[in-house]
Amino acid sequence: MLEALFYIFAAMIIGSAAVTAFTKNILYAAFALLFTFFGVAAIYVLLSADFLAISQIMIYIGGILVLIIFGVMLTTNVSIVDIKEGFTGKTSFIIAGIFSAITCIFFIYLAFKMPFINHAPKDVKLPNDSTIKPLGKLLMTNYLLAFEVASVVLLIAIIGAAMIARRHDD
Amino acid sequence: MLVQEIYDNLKEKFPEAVLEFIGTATGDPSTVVDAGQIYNICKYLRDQDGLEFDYLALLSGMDYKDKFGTVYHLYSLKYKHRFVIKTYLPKEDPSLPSVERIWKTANWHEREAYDMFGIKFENHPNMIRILCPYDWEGYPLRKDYVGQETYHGVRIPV
Amino acid sequence: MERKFIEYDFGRVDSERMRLNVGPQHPSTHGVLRLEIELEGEIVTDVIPHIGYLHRCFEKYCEQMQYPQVIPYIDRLDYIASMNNEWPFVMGVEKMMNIQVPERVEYIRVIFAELNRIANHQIAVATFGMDAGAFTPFLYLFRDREMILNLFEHTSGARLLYNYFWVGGLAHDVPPNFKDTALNIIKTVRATNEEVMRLLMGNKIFVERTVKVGILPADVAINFACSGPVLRGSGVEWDLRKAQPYSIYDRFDFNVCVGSNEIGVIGDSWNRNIVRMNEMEQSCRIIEQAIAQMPNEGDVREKFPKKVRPPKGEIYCSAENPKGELGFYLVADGGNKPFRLKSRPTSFVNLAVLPEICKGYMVADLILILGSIDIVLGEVDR
Amino acid sequence: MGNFVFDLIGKNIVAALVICIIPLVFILPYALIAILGELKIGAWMQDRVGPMRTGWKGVLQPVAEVVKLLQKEDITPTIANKPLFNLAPFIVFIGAFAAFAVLPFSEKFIPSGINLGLFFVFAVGSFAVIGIVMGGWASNNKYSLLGAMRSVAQIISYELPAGMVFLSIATIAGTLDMQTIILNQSGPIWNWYIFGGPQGGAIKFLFIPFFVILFIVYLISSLAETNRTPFDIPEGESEIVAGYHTEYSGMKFAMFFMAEYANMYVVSAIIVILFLGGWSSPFGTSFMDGPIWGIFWMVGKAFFFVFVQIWLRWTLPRLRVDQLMYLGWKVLLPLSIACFMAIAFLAMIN
Repeated sequence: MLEALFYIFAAMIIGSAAVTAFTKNILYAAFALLFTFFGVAAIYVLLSADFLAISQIMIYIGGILVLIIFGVMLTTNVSIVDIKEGFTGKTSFIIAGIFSAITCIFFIYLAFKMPFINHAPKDVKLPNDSTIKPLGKLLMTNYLLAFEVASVVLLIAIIGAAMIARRHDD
Repeated sequence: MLVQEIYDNLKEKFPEAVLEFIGTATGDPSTVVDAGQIYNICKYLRDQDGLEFDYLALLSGMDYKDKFGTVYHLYSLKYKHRFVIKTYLPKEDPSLPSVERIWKTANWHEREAYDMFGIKFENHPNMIRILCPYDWEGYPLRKDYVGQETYHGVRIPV
Repeated sequence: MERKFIEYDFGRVDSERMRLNVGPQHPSTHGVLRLEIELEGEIVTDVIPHIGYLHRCFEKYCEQMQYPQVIPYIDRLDYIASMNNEWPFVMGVEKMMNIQVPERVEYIRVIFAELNRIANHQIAVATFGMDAGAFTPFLYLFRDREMILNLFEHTSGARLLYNYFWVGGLAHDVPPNFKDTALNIIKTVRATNEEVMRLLMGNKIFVERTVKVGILPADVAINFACSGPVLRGSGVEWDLRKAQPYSIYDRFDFNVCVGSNEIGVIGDSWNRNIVRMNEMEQSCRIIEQAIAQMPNEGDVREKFPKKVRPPKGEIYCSAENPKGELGFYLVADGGNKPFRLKSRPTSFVNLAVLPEICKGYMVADLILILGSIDIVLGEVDR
Repeated sequence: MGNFVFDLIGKNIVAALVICIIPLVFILPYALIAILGELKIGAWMQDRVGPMRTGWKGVLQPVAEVVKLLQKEDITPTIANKPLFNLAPFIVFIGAFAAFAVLPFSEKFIPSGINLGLFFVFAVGSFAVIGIVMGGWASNNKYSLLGAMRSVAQIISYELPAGMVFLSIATIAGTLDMQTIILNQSGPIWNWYIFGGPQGGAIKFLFIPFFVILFIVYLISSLAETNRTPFDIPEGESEIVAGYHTEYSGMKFAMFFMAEYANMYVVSAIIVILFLGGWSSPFGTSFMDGPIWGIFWMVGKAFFFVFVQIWLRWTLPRLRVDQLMYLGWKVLLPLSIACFMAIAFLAMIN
């Protein structure tokens, strides 16, 4: 049953990601991202990474996606811009194709070479307990510096955004 | 101040423009002035010490059958006196200066007079119809008005 | 028929601004008013009122009607305060024809006009509260208005368009229990007003919403010839009942309510409404005095002229309506129909000030400012 | 602890489906009762009788309204963006319904006893945001767009003080699991967090003011998050007609409506769980306690807060957008942060 769920969610992720990539309407792309993010969260749930799953929903759907949609909606008439504009000739098409093919091959190669795929134990027992405690401990001990630096970066971003958004006329 | 005193004051200041004093047995006396001078006269009435007509109660367009006209009913909130000015306008192409810059309230009243009588007010910032649709034909309150038969294909019941 | 292209320039259109049509079908334009507003975010940068959706050729009709037949049309101007509407017209005709109406009629007219003033202010405050989202005071005030309408119904037979003030008198005498009913109404009105003062006018959220919103300075108000609570809210002590006492208003002791700096700023939306609330109390006082002084006996119809045919002449007769100065400029040519009857519509004049005072406020404030001006589209469009 | 469905029919797919359906079965009658409450409480407060024609004293009025909505023509404006327009009500409802997954009804029933209950409720709130923007934008109506923008700004702003309240409770309870939070408060009434929580001694009295402040902060933010008066700015009918659901009719409007009522229950239930002991009896463990009484207490307490929301709706005027933002960012957020720090400090020295 879990496998069936996995394939459903995987199909949802790929399908909505394809819509995001190929649709001509920017707002459709943004809303398709909703399903991509949601599917990823579902995969996390299947992996018993509950904290990660909920964080995914909160940060990506509640934060980033809302931001994207707002950006798209509030920018004048972006939703009716034809994305195909600026797509010039066959040369760029061929170059883009070559690059994407190379990247694709590289990632597939990487995936099969990665140790966590090849050397992962076959019958891994998923933890039944919450992941929140070990995560919290690790963030507060081993990865404290990274955690704190991330918060500083976010603070800088907030201050910068506030500065930009401020009215300059006073 | 009595109406007669205001009239005398005005007549002294604008000997040519002030034409006639109509006193009636019943109702309000009024003063007929030259339409072309209406802006100056109104400005004088508003700004002159002792008169200070700061309140334009009503501006009406009129159709006297043989001529058009406008009537201005003025108050002074300070002295609590009232005054009525009239102008007469020709049948063809009636127009006179707007008093919108003196009393802002005249804006809509003048638009209404234009809408109903076709009296044009010069220097008015927005001389368009106000009550009738913007593409209505004719001026409904004229005594010789004949209504449109259809409006945008819809028959108008009489 | 080919549709004509209508050209009118409403100024520069900035692409970053949004144009929004408020009305003609909108819950809080109080009728079929269309406001074309220009928004920058939620800030109103421009307002263009489009009126005339309810235009029904009142003045043209009047030229076709005999004088007594005009009164029902006048009822339909400000249909919330029909009693008050009829008054300046019949007063004008009476002045032209030199009719002195009996004392008793004058007192009844004063009482009904003041009752209708209360009813009108109740609607004004109630709908204003509803614009701000407070629904309950609306029903409290309407419940009381019901009593006033019942009295009107008993007297004139109609609940909204009374056709009660006739040239030279009144259509009917008052019902026998009239005095008690009126005093009872005053009692209820006072009790409810006290409650509304606490529930609505003194509510912290409501005060925050309305104070310093839509400030109308006194000089602008005079320049726009605003009248009634709109003018008095700006601190100008101008009430036709005191300034040019008509009928028998010089016999009563009452105050002219003006806006103050106490809670709001002079001329803001809150002050316009507190003036209305206070005026209700003053009306109650007038009614009490009028009922005490009113003669009990007397025919209200004895002065009816056989033919209403004012002599040639013209008159501008105005009265202090709940919404402001309603006047009729009546030109008579000696016939039995008016040669010209031009009304000074209170709401029409007061509405013209709206674009002046709502720039720079938010959409929500615009609705409140419109509500505080208290217009009736029947009168704006005529 | 546990789930009675699993106890009854074992841990299989049928049980999982049954568990999913139970909240849905709860929402429908609850919505009817809440609508009736809205009508009748409004009528009672306004000195009128309210609906009286359908059923005894009009109790069937909500049923009639639902039937009306079902029969109504489903209008999609021609210039609307059809796929998104049709999708939006479902997403909004999913957001409201998903929160029920972690709301306990009794000590024997919680749809999903995950350890991150509070965090989950916080996260799925964002679904509603997306749905509202989607509906508002897809309607192709300026009023809808204005309403959607207001709504999103409002919900996101008020999630912050609400989040601080969640954090404070999580700090003191040491968990994000709803059932554990409730279990912490079981026992006599003074074990509830609004009365200082289960800890004894003098320090309890130091906790009380902060918890009361947090309680009020969450009560206010919950009103804002569910778009209820005095924060019904997104659908303020006197300003922007009906906000983001101006163009919706029929069943799709009913979905928005139901989502709003479901949200009302969710926030009320969270207030009850965080501060008022959830399903635990106010008389301690000895009297009127147990799984069945638990349902009564949980739903009863939550209904009280639904009543409070209705009560406020018929009493207060509406705030303006900037005042709302001021209240959220400059009053509630600092207040909740201060309370959070104080509680963390007190918890540390305790």
